Amino acid sequence: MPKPLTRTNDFVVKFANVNGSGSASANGLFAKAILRMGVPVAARNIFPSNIQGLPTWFEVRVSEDGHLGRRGGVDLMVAMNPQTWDRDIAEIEPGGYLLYDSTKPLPPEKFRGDITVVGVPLTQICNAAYNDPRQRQLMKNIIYVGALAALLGMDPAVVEALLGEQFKSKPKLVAGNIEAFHLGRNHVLNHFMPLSLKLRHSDKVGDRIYVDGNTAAGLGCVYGGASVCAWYPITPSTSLAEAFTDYCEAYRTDPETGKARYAIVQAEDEIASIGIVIGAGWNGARAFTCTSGPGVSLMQEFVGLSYFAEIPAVIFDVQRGGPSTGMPTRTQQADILSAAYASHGDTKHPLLFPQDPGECFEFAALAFDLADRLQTTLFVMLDLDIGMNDWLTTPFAWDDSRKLDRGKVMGFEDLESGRDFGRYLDVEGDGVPYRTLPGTHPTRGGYFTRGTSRNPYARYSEEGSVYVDNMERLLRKFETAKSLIPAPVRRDAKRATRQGAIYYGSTSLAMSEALEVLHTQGRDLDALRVRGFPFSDAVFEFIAEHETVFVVEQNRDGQLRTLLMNEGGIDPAKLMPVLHFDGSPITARFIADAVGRRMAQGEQVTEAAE
Amino acid sequence: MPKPLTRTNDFVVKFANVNGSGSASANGLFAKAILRMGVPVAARNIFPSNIQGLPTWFEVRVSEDGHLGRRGGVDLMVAMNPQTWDRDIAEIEPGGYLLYDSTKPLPPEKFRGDITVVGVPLTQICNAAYNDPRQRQLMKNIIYVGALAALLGMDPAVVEALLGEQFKSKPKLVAGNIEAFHLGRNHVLNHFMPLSLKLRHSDKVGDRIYVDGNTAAGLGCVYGGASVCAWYPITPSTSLAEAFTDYCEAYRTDPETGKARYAIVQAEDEIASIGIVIGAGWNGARAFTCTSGPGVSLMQEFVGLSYFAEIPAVIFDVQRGGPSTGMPTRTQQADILSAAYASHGDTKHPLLFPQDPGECFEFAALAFDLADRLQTTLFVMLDLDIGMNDWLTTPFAWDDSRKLDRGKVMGFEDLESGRDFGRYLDVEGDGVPYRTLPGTHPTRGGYFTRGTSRNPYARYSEEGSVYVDNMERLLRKFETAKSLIPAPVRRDAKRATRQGAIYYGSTSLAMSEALEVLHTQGRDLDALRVRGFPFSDAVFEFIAEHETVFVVEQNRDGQLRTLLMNEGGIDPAKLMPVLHFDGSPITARFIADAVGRRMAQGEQVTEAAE
Amino acid sequence: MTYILKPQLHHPKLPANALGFTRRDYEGSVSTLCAGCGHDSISASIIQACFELDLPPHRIAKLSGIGCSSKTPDYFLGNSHGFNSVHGRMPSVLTGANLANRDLIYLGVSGDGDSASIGFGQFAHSIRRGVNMTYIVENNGVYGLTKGQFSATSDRGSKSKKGVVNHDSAIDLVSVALQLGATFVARSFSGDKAQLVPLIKAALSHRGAAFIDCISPCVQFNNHTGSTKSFDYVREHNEAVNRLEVIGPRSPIHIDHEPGTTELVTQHDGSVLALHKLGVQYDPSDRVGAMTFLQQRQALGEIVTGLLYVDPEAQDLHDGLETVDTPLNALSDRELVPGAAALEALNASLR
Amino acid sequence: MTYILKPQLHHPKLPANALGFTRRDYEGSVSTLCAGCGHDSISASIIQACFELDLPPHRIAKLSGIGCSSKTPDYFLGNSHGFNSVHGRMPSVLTGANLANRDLIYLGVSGDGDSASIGFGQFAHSIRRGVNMTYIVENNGVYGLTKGQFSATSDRGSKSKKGVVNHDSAIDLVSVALQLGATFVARSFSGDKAQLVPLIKAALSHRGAAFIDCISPCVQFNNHTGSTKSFDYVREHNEAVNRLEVIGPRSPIHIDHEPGTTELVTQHDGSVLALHKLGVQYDPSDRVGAMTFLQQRQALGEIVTGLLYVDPEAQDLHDGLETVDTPLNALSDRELVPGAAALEALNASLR
Ligand SMILES: Cc1ncc(C[n+]2csc(CCOP(=O)(O)OP(=O)(O)O)c2C)c(N)n1
Ligand SMILES: Cc1ncc(C[n+]2csc(CCOP(=O)(O)OP(=O)(O)O)c2C)c(N)n1
Ligand code: SF4
Ligand code: SF4
Ligand SMILES: [Mg+2]
Ligand SMILES: [Mg+2]
Repeated sequence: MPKPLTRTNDFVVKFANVNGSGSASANGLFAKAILRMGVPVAARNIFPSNIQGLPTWFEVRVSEDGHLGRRGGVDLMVAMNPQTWDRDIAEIEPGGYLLYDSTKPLPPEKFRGDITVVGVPLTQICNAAYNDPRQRQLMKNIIYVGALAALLGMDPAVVEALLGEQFKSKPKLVAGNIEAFHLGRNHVLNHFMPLSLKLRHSDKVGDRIYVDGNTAAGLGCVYGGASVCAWYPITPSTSLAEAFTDYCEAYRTDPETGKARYAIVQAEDEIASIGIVIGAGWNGARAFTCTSGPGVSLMQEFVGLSYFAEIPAVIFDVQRGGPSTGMPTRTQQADILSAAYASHGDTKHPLLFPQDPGECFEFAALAFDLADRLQTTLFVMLDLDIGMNDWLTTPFAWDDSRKLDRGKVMGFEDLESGRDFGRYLDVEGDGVPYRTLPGTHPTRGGYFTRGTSRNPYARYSEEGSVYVDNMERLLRKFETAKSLIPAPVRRDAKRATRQGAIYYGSTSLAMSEALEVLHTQGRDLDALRVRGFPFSDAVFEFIAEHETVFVVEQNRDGQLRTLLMNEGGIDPAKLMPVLHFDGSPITARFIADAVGRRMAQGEQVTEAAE
Repeated sequence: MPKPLTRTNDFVVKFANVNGSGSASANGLFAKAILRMGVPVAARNIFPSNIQGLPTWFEVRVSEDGHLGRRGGVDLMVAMNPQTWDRDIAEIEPGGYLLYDSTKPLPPEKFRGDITVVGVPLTQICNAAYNDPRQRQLMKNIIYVGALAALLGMDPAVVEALLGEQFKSKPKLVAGNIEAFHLGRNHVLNHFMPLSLKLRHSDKVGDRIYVDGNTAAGLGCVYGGASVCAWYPITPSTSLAEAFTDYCEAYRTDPETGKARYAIVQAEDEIASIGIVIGAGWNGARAFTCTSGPGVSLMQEFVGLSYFAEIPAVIFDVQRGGPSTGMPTRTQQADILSAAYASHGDTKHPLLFPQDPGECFEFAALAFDLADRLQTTLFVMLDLDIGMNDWLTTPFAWDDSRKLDRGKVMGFEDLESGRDFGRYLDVEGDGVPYRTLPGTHPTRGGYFTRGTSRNPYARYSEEGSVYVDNMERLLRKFETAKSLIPAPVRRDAKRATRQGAIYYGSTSLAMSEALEVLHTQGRDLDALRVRGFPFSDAVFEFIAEHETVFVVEQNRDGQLRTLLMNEGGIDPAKLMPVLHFDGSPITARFIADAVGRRMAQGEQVTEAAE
Repeated sequence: MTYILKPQLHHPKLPANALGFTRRDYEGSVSTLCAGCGHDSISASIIQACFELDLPPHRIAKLSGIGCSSKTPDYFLGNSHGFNSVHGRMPSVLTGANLANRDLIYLGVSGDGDSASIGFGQFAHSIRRGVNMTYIVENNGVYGLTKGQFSATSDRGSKSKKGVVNHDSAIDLVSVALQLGATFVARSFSGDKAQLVPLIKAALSHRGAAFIDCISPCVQFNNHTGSTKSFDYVREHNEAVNRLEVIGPRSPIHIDHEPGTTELVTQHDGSVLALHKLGVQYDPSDRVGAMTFLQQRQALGEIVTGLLYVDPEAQDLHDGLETVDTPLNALSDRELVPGAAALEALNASLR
Repeated sequence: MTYILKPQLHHPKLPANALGFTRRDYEGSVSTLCAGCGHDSISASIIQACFELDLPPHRIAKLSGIGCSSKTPDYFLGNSHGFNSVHGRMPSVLTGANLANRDLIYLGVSGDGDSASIGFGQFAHSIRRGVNMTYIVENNGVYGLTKGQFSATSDRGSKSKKGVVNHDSAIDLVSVALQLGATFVARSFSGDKAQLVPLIKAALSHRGAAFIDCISPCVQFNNHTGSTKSFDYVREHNEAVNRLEVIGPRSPIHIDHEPGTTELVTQHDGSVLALHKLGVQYDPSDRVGAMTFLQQRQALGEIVTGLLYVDPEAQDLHDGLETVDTPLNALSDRELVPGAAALEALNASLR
C-alpha cells in the first residue's frame, strides 16, 4: 500500500450523496468552516437534473496556496451513496482516504487496498439519537461533518459559530445541530486517530468573500442600473434572476411608498423574455434577461433585430452542457459561437467573459453601460461552474462617483435646439448613432424603428447602397466596441518563451495552477486572459509575439479559437486547441497534461525542470 | 454622344414598373419570346416587400453565348415608373437606349444626352383602344412588349404563339392580347427605325428548360420521397412549398381513391414547422420545411435536438437579405454560418449549395437520402435569386433504377433475429448508428429518444465519459458526411496559375463569365465550385495547390471563408474575400473588377491580355 | 417629464382639437397598402380617435409585428415613436416598453397571422398579465403580406381565393381574450368607422389590457365569395350588441337615447362610456355572460360586434408589480444604484 | 405492417389481458421523481388504462416536452418508443409523428409550464388541427423541475411556497381546448385513479384531439396552504360531473346504475362510453353548454372534473388532409417517386 497522503491545508474532499437528502447544507457548512479557519476553499456541486433521489457530489478543494480551480483527483471521499459506490471508490487517489457509513457491513471486495478506510456507523449513531425520519436524514449529514472535523482537525468552535449564524432565528435548531456535530466528532475522537490530511488555522482568506457568480451578477445588475428583468427559468441561470429579485427588494424599494423601482417579469418563455428586454431597452430602461443555451437558441431572431435596429439589451448566458438539452446540470463554454454570431444574416455581438463572481459583479454592471453605448445586445457569458458554485472572490466594490453611461441619447433640449437627428446617422464617425426615447418631444425626434433596411433618417429603403452603407457602419461600430470591452489580462512567464496560452472565464483558476505546474516542469508559457469580444489589438499582438498559442476552452469545437482566427485573420496552425468538455469543470491537471504533452511532442520544453 | 450600342443577341433590358400593375406577366412574355427564338435568356425580378403600388424591376439578360449570370449595367431601359425615373435613367450604359411612355411630355433635363430615347405614347394608344381601367392597365404592358418587339426585331409569330399557350382556356383573351401587341408593334414600325440592339433566331437554348429554383426544389422533394411537409409562409421560400403542393397533387394522388400520399401542413410558425418535420423524421417519413433567415433563427433549438438525438430532417433555406427582417425581397448568401453551426453547444450540420434550378431538383432529392443516412438535419441553401427567378437549366432527369436510401434502420426481422440494438452504438465505425421506427416490434427495439446525454443504448446518463464518447462519435459521423456530400466541381484555367477562386450557389454563372473576362485580361484563376459542407479533402487540396484563393460570396462577413478556415485549418491570409452584399445578385463585372484589382495590386497578372 | 408644446398651425383652416392639433398632425406616411385595404380604414379611425381624445401624439407609442397590418403604424401618428418589431412578438416588446415607462399610451397593432398564428402565445400572455395597452388585431383571416394563405382565424369551411377549403378550427381571439382576463374586449369592422372610432377611444382610455378584434377585409386575397372575412359577408352577418359614445373626463353628459337603453360606465381616467343598447339584452360587465353569448351567437353564424366586456376597475401589470409612479426609465442614478455603503454590509454577510 | 407476437409470460402469476400481457409489460424504468409526486400516479393510471384496453405496447408512441411531467414517459410503457423532445414543443413533434404513421396511438404528456407557458401556441394549434392524440397535461401549477416558479395555470391570488402571490390571470386549459375545437375534453385529478383510468381509456380510444387536464400536485413545491393545486385543496373543491366506464368494442354492456342516469356514447372504434351522471345535469355533447358550465362553476371556485365534452363523430387531421390509409412512412418507392416518364411532359411544359 502506498504511503497515506500527508498534507496540510492542501487536499481535495469529495462528498457523494443523494439529492434532496439535505446534504447540500451540511457540505456547505464543512466548506465554510474551513474558510473561517482562514484557509482558502473552493467547493463545486455536481448535481443531477432532477429534484430528489439521484446521485449528487460536492467537491471541496482546500488550498492554502490559493489554488481554487479544480485540481483533479480526490484525496478523501465521503461515500454516502451506495448507488455510486464503485466509481466513487475508484476515484480516490492512491494513498487517499475513504469515510463511509459502516452501519451495514460491506464485503471486503467493495474496498481498495491502497487507501485508508474509515468506517463510522453514521446511521446507527443517528438512529440512536433521533426518531423522526426527516430529522434522521438531516442529522446524519451533520454527524458526518462532525466525523470529518475530528479526522481533519477542524476547529469545532468555528462550526458551532456557523451553526449559530445559520439558525439565528431558530435557536432550538442551533443546539440540536451542534449536538449532532459532536455526536459524529466524538465518535471519531473515541475510535480513530486523525488522518494525515490536516486542517490548520491560517490567514490566507483575507477580506475575500464567498459567493456564487449568479448572485454576484444579479447584484451587478442592480448596480448597473437595470430596472427591467424578464426571464424564464432554466438551470443554471435561474438563481441570477432570483438574486436580482432579492437585491432589488433590499436596495430598490422606495423607502417612502414601499414601491418597486424595478419590474421583474417571469415571462412565458425565452422569446418573450428577450422581447420584453428589447422593448424596455428601446424605451430607455436598462433591461436584461438571463438564460442558458436553449434560451440563446430561441432568442436568435430577436438578437438580430437588436443588432440591426440597434436596441440595447443584455443577456446573461449561464452556459451548461450542450447541445440540445444536453447535460443541463453540467458546465461548458460551448455557446460562444452561438452568441457571438447569433441570428441569421451578417451579425456580430459583443461578449464579456467574467472569470469569477467578482468579475460577474463588475461585468454585469459594466454590461449595461456598454449596451447603451453600443446600442446592441451584449452577452455576459457565465457558466454553471461560476454561476452556481460559491467562489472565494475579491469583495464587491463600487466607486460612488461613477455615473451610469447612457450613451448617445438626444433629449428634449437637443431636439428643441434644432440639432439634426438621424437615427442611423454616423455623426462622430465611430459608427454609433444617436437615439431618442419615445415621449421626448412633441414634434421632433419621433421615428419608426424596424428590422428592415432604412436610410440614416430611419426611412424605409430598399436601395442597395443605403443598405451597404448601414452594414458597413455597423462594422465600424463593432470596431468601436473593441476599445470598450475590458482589456485582456496578460501574465508573462518568468522566463522568456515563444509559447503562449489564451483562456477565459471559469478556466482561469485551473489555468493559473497549470501554468505553475508547467513552469516547474520547465515549460513556460505567457498567458493571456481574454475578457471579451470583439478582441482588442492587444490580443492579436500577443498571438503575433508567440510561435504557438494554446487556446484553452471548455467545449469540443474550440469556439473561441474560431473567433480568434476569424476576426483576427490568425493562421489556425498557430492556435493549438486544448479542449475539456465532459461537463465537469476543467482541472489544472488536465491543462498541464494536455499542454505539457504537446510541448513535449514539439520538444518545446525550454529548460529542465527546476 | 457615344456611338449607340450595337449588339445582337447580347444585351441587357431592364423594365421599371409599379408592382400589382400586371407588368410581371408581360415582362415574362418578353423574356420567354426571346427564349423561343432560341436565344438564351436570364430574367431577374427585383420586387418590393409589399403587394401593390411600389417600384419593381425586371432585368432581362440576353446572351447567345450563354452568360446568364447578371452582367451589370443596362443597355435598354423600359422606364414605366415615374417614381424611379431618375435612377432608372442613370443606370443606362452610355450609348444605351430608353423606351418610355411619351403620352405626357417630359422636360429635356429628365433625359440624358448620351443615350437614344424612344418615346412611345403608350397610355394614349392604350386609352384610345380600351375603356375598362383594369384592361387599360394590363394592355399597356402588352403594348410596350409590341413596341419592343419592333425595336429589337423580335419575331411576332413567337409572341402570338406564346399568348395562345398562355390563354389556352380563354380564346377571347388570346385575340385581345395579340391585338394589343400589334398596336405597340405597329406604332413603332410606323414611327421608328429598329435599334442597333438586335434579336435574331438562334439554336443556343437546346433542350434546356426555363424554371425557378423553388419549383425545381419542390419537385425534387417529390422525387426524393418526401411525404411530410410543414412550413410557414415567408418570402422568398413560400413558392417552394406551393410547388411541392402542386406536384404532389399531380403525382402523388392515389389513382384509385383520390387520396393524398403526402401530408402538407401550413404550421403556425417556424418552430412548429421544424417540430413537425422532426416528429415525422423520427417516425420514418421523409419530411422537410422551407424557410428563410428569420425561420432559421427560430429553428435553432430544434436543429440542435436533431443533431444530438440524431433525427433526419431537411430544411430549405431560401436566403434573403439579412440581418433581421433586413431586405426580404433581396438576395444574399448570409445564413451560411447560422445554418452550419446552428444551435447552442457544439454542433455542425451538413449543407448543400445548389448552383441553379437544375441542382435544386437534384440536391433536393439527394437531401433526403443524406438526411436519412446521416440521421441529422441537412440544410439546402438556396437564395432568392435561384429560388424565385426563372433560370435556363438542364432538363430534369431521373434514373428509374435509383432507390431511396433509407440509411441504417433495423426492421422487424433484424430485431427478431436478436441482432444487438443500441440506438447510439457505432457499429460500423463510421459514427452512424442504427435506428428503429416506432411500432416495429412488440418487445424489441423500443427506446426513449431525448436531447439529453445518454449511453449507446439510449439510457439517460450524466457521466462525463459517456458524453464525450458520444460527442466524438458525432464528429466521426461528420467525417463520414464528407464523402456523401456532392464533390466540388473544379474548373482549371487554360494557363497554369497559382491563383484560385472558390464560389458556390447562385454566384456560379456570374463567376464563369468573370473568369472568362479575367482570362482575356491575362488574369487566370483555377476555380472550384463548392457544392456542400462539410468540405471534402478535394477542397483543401485545391487550396493547398494555390498561393491565393479568392472566396467569392454574397454576404458581408465572408461566411463560407470562415467555414473553410475553421474546418480546414486554412490560413486566412491565403483566402481573399470577394464580397457582394447589396441585395442584388452578384454580377460578372463586380467579380472581375474586384478580383482583377486585387490581382493587379499583387502584380499577379501572369500574362499580357490576349 | 412631459413637454407639451403648442403645435404650429400648418393648416389654419382645419379644425383643431383642445391641444390645438389638427387631424393632420395625427397622420403618418402615405400608405403603401393596396387600394381599398381594410387596414387603411382602421388607420384612419385611429387617427380620428387620437384627434378626438386630444392626445399629445408623442405620448403614444405604436408597436407592431410583421405583416400588412403591422406596417400601418407607419401610416398614422407620424410624430409618435413606432416599433415594427418581429413577426408575432409585438406583445412582448410592448410589455417591455410599458414596463420602462408607465406614463405613455401603448397602442399595439397586429394581424391575425401575427397574433393568432405565430404570436398566439404572446398574445395570450400579454393579455393575462394585464398590460396596460390597446391591442388591435386587424383581422382579415389571411396572411396578406405573404399573399393569401389561411391564418388561424379563418373559419373552418371557409374558402381561399384559390378555392381551398380550410379544415382547421378557427381561433376566436375575442373569446380567448375574455377567457384570459382581458379587461376591455371589443369587436368591430373596418368598414364601420362610426362603431370603431369610439371603441378605439374607449380602449385608449382604459387602464389594463384592452383588446379590439377588428375585422378588416383583405381586398387582394380574401374578399371573394366563400370567404367569411369579405366586406359583403361581414356586413351581412354583423350583429352589433351596442353603440358606444365616449365622453371626456371633464365633458358634460348629454344622452339623447330612450331612457333605460343607455348604460354609463366611468373609466379609471374619468372618461365615461355611454353604451346604447341595441335590441338584445347585453351586459358588458358580465364576463361569463359575454362568453356564453358569444358562443351561442357564433354557433348561429353571427359576427357579434360592439363593446363586449369592460371592467372599469381593472388593475394593470404595474399594479401587480407594485412599481413606483416615476417611470422606470426616468429613475436617477441615485435611485437605481445603492452605492458603496450598501456593499460593506453585504460583503460582511458573505464571509 | 403490424406484428403482434405473443408476449412471453415473465410473471405467470400476474393477471394477463387479452393480448397475454401483464400489467408489468406496460411499465417502464423506475421513476426518478420525488416520492409522492402526483405525476407518478398518472403514470400508474396510464399503465392501467393501456393494460385494460389490451393495447399492444409497441403500437403506442409516447411524446413529451421538458419538465418532471415530461420525464414520465420513461416510467411507463418501456416497450414503446418515446420521445422526450424540447420544452413546450411536444405538440408539433407529435403532429409530425402522427402524420408519418396514422396507425399508431399517440400519447402526448406535458406539464402546465410546458403547455400553458412556453408551449401555449403549440398546444392550441395541435388541438385546433384535430391531431388524433391523447394529450395529458400533468398540471401542478408550477415548474417542478426548475424548482417551483409559478406557471401560467397558477390561479390569480394563489401563493407560492415562498409566499409570493400570483397576480396574473390563470390559463384554464380545459376552457381553451373546448374553444379551440378539441373533440374530447376531460379534467381529472392524479389522486383519483378511479376517475382517471377510464378517462385515459376513453381518450386513447377517441379519434381526434383528446385533451385531459389532470391536476397533479407537486409535493415538493406546490402542496402548501395557499396553493390551489395542493392535494387538500383539490380534494375539497373537486366537483365531478360524471363517472365514466369504458366498454370495449366487443364487450357486452351491463349498466348497474339507475335508469336515466347513464348515457351511452359509442366512439368511432366501437367502444362505448357509459357516462353515469352525478347530481348535476350535465350534457357532455354540448360544447357551448360545457364552456358556460365551466365558467360559472369556476367562478364559484369549483374544480370541475369528469368527461366534459366528447364528439364521437370527430374527424382528425388526416381526414382534413385526405391522406391515404397506408401510413406515409410505409409507402413504397414506387408510390412516392413519379419516375422518369413524368419528367418528360413536365420538361416540355417548361420550355
Ligand atoms: C419569423 C417570420 N416568419 C415569417 C415571416 C413572413 N411573414 C411576413 S408577414 C406574415 C403574415 C402576416 O399575416 P397577418 O399578421 O395576418 O398580416 P396581414 O398581412 O394579413 O395584415 C408572414 C408569415 C416573417 N416576416 N417572419
Ligand atoms: C427552452 C427551455 N427553457 C427552459 C427550460 C428549463 N425548464 C425545464 S423544465 C421547465 C418547466 C417545467 O414545468 P412543467 O412543464 O410544469 O413541468 P413540471 O416539472 O412541473 O412537471 C423549465 C422552465 C428548458 N429545458 N428549455
Ligand atoms: S394584401 Fe391584403 S392585407 Fe395586404 S395591403 Fe393588400 S389588401 Fe391589405
Ligand atoms: S419537483 Fe414536484 S413535479 Fe417534480 S418530481 Fe418533485 S413533486 Fe413531482
Ligand atoms: Mg391577416
Ligand atoms: Mg408543472
